[in-house]
Amino acid sequence: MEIFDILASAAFWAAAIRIASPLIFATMGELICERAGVLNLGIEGIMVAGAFAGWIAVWAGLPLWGGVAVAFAAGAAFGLLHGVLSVPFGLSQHVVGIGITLLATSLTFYTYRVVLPEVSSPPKIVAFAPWPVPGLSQIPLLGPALFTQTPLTYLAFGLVGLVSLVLYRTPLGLALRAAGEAPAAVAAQGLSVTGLRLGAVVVGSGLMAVGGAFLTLSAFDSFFFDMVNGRGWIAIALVVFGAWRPGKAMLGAILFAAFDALQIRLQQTALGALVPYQVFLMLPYALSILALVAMSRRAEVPAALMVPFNKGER
Amino acid sequence: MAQEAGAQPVVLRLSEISKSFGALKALDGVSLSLARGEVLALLGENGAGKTTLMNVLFGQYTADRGSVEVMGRALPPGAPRAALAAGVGMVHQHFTLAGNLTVWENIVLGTQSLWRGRIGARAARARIADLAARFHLAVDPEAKVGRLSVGERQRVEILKALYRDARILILDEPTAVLTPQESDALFATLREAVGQGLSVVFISHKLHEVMAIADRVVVLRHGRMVAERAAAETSAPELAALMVGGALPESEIAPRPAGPALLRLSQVSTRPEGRAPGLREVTLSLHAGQITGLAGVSGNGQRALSDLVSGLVAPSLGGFEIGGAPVSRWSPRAAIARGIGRIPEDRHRTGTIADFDLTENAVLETYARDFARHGWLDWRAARAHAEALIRGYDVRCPGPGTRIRLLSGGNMQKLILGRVLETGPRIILANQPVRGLDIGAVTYVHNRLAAARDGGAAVLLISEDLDEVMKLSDVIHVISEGRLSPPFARGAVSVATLGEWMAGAHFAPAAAGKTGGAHHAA
Amino acid sequence: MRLEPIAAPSLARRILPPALAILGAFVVAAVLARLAGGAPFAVFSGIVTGAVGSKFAALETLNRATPLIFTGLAVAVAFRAKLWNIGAEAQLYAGALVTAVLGTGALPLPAPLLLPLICAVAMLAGAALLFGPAVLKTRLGVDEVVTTLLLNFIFLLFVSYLLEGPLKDPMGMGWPKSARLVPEARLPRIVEGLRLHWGFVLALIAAALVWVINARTTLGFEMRAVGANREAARFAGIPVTAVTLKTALLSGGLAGLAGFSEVSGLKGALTLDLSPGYGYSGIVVAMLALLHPLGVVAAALFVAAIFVGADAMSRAQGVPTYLADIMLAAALLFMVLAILLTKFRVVRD
Amino acid sequence: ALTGLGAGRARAEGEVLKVAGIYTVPVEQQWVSRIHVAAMAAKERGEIDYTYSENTANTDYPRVMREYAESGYKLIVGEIFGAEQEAREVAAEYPEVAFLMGSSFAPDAALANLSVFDNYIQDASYLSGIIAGAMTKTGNIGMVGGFPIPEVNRLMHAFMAGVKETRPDATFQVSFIGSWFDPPKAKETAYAMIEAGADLLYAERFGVSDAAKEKGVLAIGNVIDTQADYPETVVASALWNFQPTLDAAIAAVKAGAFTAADYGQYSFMKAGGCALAPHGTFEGKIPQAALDKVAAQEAAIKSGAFTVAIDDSEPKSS
Ligand SMILES: Nc1ncnc2c1ncn2[C@@H]1O[C@H](COP(=O)(O)OP(=O)(O)OP(=O)(O)O)[C@@H](O)[C@H]1O
Ligand SMILES: Nc1ncnc2c1ncn2[C@@H]1O[C@H](COP(=O)(O)OP(=O)(O)OP(=O)(O)O)[C@@H](O)[C@H]1O
Ligand SMILES: [Mg+2]
Ligand SMILES: [Mg+2]
Repeated sequence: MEIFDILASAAFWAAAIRIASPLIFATMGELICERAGVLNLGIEGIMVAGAFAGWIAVWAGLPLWGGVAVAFAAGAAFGLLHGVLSVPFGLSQHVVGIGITLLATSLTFYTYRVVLPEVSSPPKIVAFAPWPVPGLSQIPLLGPALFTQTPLTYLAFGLVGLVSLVLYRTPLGLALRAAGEAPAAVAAQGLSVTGLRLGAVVVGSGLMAVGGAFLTLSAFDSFFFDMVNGRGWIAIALVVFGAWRPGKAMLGAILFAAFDALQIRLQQTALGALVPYQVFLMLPYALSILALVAMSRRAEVPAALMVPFNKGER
Repeated sequence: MAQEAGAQPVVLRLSEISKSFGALKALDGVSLSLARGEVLALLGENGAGKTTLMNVLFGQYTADRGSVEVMGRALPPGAPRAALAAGVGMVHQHFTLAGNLTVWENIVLGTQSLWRGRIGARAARARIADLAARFHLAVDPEAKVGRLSVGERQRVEILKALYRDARILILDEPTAVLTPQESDALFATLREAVGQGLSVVFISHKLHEVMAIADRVVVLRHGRMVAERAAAETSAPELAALMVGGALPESEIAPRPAGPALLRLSQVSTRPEGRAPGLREVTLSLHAGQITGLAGVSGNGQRALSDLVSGLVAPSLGGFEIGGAPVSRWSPRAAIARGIGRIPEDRHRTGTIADFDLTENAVLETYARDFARHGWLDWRAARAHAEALIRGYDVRCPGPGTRIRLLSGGNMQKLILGRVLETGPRIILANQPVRGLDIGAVTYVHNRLAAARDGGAAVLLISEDLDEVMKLSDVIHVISEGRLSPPFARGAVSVATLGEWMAGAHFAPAAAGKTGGAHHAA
Repeated sequence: MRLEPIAAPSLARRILPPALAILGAFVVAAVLARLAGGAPFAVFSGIVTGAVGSKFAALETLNRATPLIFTGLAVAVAFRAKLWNIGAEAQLYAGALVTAVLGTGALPLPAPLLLPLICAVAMLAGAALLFGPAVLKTRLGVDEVVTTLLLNFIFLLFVSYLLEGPLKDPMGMGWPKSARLVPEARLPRIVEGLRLHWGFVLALIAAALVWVINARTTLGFEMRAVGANREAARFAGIPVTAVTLKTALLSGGLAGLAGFSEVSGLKGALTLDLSPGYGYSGIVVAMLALLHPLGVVAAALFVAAIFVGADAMSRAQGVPTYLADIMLAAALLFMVLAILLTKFRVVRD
Repeated sequence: ALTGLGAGRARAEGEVLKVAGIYTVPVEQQWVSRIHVAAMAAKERGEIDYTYSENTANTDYPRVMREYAESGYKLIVGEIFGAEQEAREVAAEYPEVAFLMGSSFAPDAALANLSVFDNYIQDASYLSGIIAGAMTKTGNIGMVGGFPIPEVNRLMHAFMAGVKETRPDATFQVSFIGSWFDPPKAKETAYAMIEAGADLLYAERFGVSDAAKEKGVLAIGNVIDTQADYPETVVASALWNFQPTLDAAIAAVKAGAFTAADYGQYSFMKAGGCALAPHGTFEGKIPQAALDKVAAQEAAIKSGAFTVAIDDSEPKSS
């Protein structure tokens, strides 16, 4: 298959959408945090924790959606820790984030090993199966690409709409956007910057964890160490790429995933035999940077991102 | 003590408020009350405690002692939400607006339950439009606040309070950033609102404004209330004396013959930046021994001219000469090297580095030239320099090792003034040099600028305070939409004429109607 | 709640919170070890013994601190100027790559010439890798958090390609790793038989130099000014762009040195797993040190001691060794909080 | 010295041997899991006392070796591909401790207490290829690997050689995902190969068999037996059995006879170190001709009449 054939195939786009799904959860989570003014570098670890928590819950007997809820709760718990340290205490968001990633990852691995000391391959669960949307899945090309996915993928895309709606159409969204831009303005209007930011980090972290759980409940059916494999960091890049807007960030995630799906397929073309496989693996990252450069000047960074707010101080 | 105004009911009562920051007693047993429909002016030097008192009232600070009562009911301490709910609106000295939101979004922010499903934008916008019309507060509700001029932001702040049906409005130095017209409009608005039953606490350093708008005046000094007067029974000189605890010398600017032109712009244009207009074919000469004043409504190109002279921006078209030699590579460093001393508009954002100490701030422009050899800094010399500035310019501070963030605006400004004047500049750019300063500091800065002019420097004074421009300048230009009027000699032009120019009335029709920088395409 | 600065913190104020933070991390480790069947009280002594209980243990701690000092300095320098360099990992590998290329016999020079040369080129390589993002930031406003972060992935794949291709050790039996360094390109060991090498001393010197640059030179002043208030710095005539680029060079160079030190001093060859995330840990070290270069040394030693000690303890206790990372994370989070509480008090209002 | 050795030997026989594993990846990783499983089995049998450290960075590897050596472990098992030089230095300092290490290098007579091994199961991979060649209809085979290291490459080459025996015109799609643990990515890669016509996948990584199962194509297992998990999918698997390697080392240590040796031979089919997994549900579904071929080649391998070539170079798509 050559590039054109690849791009024209529904299977390729189905793969892109699938690969994009966990990124979308994570990106929305990160976006909410950053819109409220908190850079959440705990994302990578929180995704690991979510992947594990969701899976182990299902393995222990909960239904799949119960696993999703447990993953969200686990992420929210780490988010709460992140939030308490970085919001009211105003500690460096870099340190707290990296500390949370380290903590969540190692705690997950530790727990895994304590719970499952003697396995040589982790137990499997019955993961979400693709659920063709009645009617829509019959549309040629679009049907198999978009509407023959697992429920979690539909949830991911629904989430983008929900996040946009909340951010741009509700008083809460207004307050969140203001909290990341001018916390003093929020406080002067009688709202609690601390509460807003804390809430954003908790909910955002929960969503990141669901992104992790996508890997164990939908993309695959068991948990492996290191399986998050940098997807959290990608989400951070996607938020910037999307200029802190949910829709654009989602497009970024799809674009990134499409490059990933493309490189997988290009490795099999005549080109694949000539070019080292590392070049293909680089492709999504390199193109992300290029895309970022191309659209650089237009992004509006939340002005108070990474700036702790302490009322009383000027 | 003057009596509370007439028979109107008391809407606000502060009793025995005390507040300390560490060892500093910012407020010491201050009590005051406010009647319905009354305008109370709060006066005091920088650091007297005015803002702190209002922050206590608004619940942003918690008082150590004392109570706040609104409409007879005690407010819980430390709860802006409760203050807002009780009908207190506050326009902060430093604006509290989110630049990424539109005007209407800023106004609506926090007025609804966060858990409501939708904002109800249509109703909100209608209400804002209604308020704006009723109180003559013209702003575009759809504009992003980040792009508004200071005057427009001020109006948004007031709208915010009105939108919440504030019964008590606190205005902390609202006119510090306004043009005379804007101030007048504000006063008209306030009178209108007061007529409808609003009560106002008005903080200002400008005594004539206080005399014009206030019913009653309270003077704070060092955190204590030192006087209370009915406006009708006092005078500006008396208030000034009360504020500083003594009489102030009036500054006198004697006329002087002009020297040679030190800086010359001919037909200079610059690119507009966002909403801020660029310069449009501006011709200007700054002469030695003269103060050239620039009058104009904010947002008409003052920023562009200031950026040009201070080296931040190079002309896109036109001729630019300093000391008779054309300017090529233009940068802040080049400007300093060419003998331009620059007092920036915003001392917090561009004038100083808040987390640096006074020594570091004192040498910010000259460290490389005067305090370093082969890249090594001589901190001893720098410190000595800072100490000299502190002494020579009456900067009140614990010492050169203090972080400048802890200084009041006036003292910060004096350090900047010293930093600029000590280099012996031939040309001085003074952009809003006394914005927000108290009378003592204002007089000090004005005297220093006048002395520099007498010493042969060419001073460009940019101010939105027309009184200041008229008082200090030898010649006056008006700037409007990036265009510059011809020079007017002091005394040869009336406020009314200047006002017409400010409104853009007399500019050549060829240029009129075009937006700033549109001709660059040619 | 609100934080209020304390003008003159008492001695107790300055010592108690950090001490409690360390104790807290120990308690976390003990509780978790207990849950996995370990003996909680042996945890305490086990960590101390593991970190500094013997000459070997102490030197291993110093050894592990070495790259952290370099990357910590790299991050501190950049963050000080508000250049958010998250790419120390890649810059480390750039330095390591250069060392592996030049140190494997390409240059027939004696050690006194070869070592400084490799060292310098390794710095340049690290610097070059951060220079790109810095240029993109200053010229086009491209967010450097993202570019440096993504470059970590890209550069590691590049190294992976080289190690499986042109740089693969012909004597390596197919394993992706570079040829061994010639003896002239090796930093000698400080104690024969143990792993600690002169890279550690180099790290201390680097810390001292950065400190001098920060405090005494115009460049240091400019870097701090640009970081503290870019707009004011620009207005004052400080060449902000040039300073940002210089900062990038210095920061990247320091991270490059970490790679040089690890390859030349410790491993003697380049592998794809040279760094277990030293670039990221550098951020932690730098922030623990409040971006102070001398603090970086202390913070790196702290981080290394906790890790080495807890790792050894978990082995002795027979509990999963992931406990070491948990304890490190707990110590880190507790410690940053403790440092805050030495300077601020929490006020309720 | 002789008496000293004798005394040590007597003690060693009386006690359980203290064995420690040091792995650079978690024990779920296929290669390591075989060592781990064998050690756990020996522990169950009461022969050894076993503990391990997983996910140890190569930077920390020498330190961990020392820590175990210092705390009385007599046999240390692990993999020093990424830390050869330093590991050998440590081994030299603890001559009384036996080190059995996965390594690409030959044993060194001067370092008597360090022996090497690797997963030389190309024999079984080759046989699994024979079956694969017979089972593929399209002749298009997909192979998803983690990294192209010798341990992976040699098995892929042997497999491909086996395929050619029954399907000379077969083509291969080869991909590396650059990670040991990213099953979702391995799965996506496998999907792509199926889209491109593969009807049989060589499952080097977790995730590949899952894709095969979902899409209804076949898979060949590698190193571990996953037939039970994918009964309709995994036709055959080349198993690595580490037991012979470990048993030999344990016996040698207990006998005080551990010396520098290459234990790689214990992974060969002759030594029982590798085998073709039972066909399970595919019993009877594999063409008899192929099974005959397998039997013949297996016999030839065991007799030494046939040797499967060891090719450690990176395989490419064809
Ligand atoms: N957040 C704070 N922390 C510490 N001290 C403060 C703080 N805010 C105000 N102060 C102190 O309280 C005193 C009163 O400050 P305040 O801002 O009320 O003065 P002000 O009268 O509003 O002055 P200005 O005319 O300059 O606005 C100052 O001298 C200052 O030292
Ligand atoms: N964090 C702080 N700690 C201590 N004092 C502070 C702090 N922030 C402000 N202050 C004090 O508050 C007082 C008022 O500060 P503010 O910034 O309002 O100055 P200002 O005189 O009003 O200047 P400007 O008119 O330029 O705003 C100053 O005297 C300053 O010392
Ligand atoms: Mg004030
Ligand atoms: Mg003020």
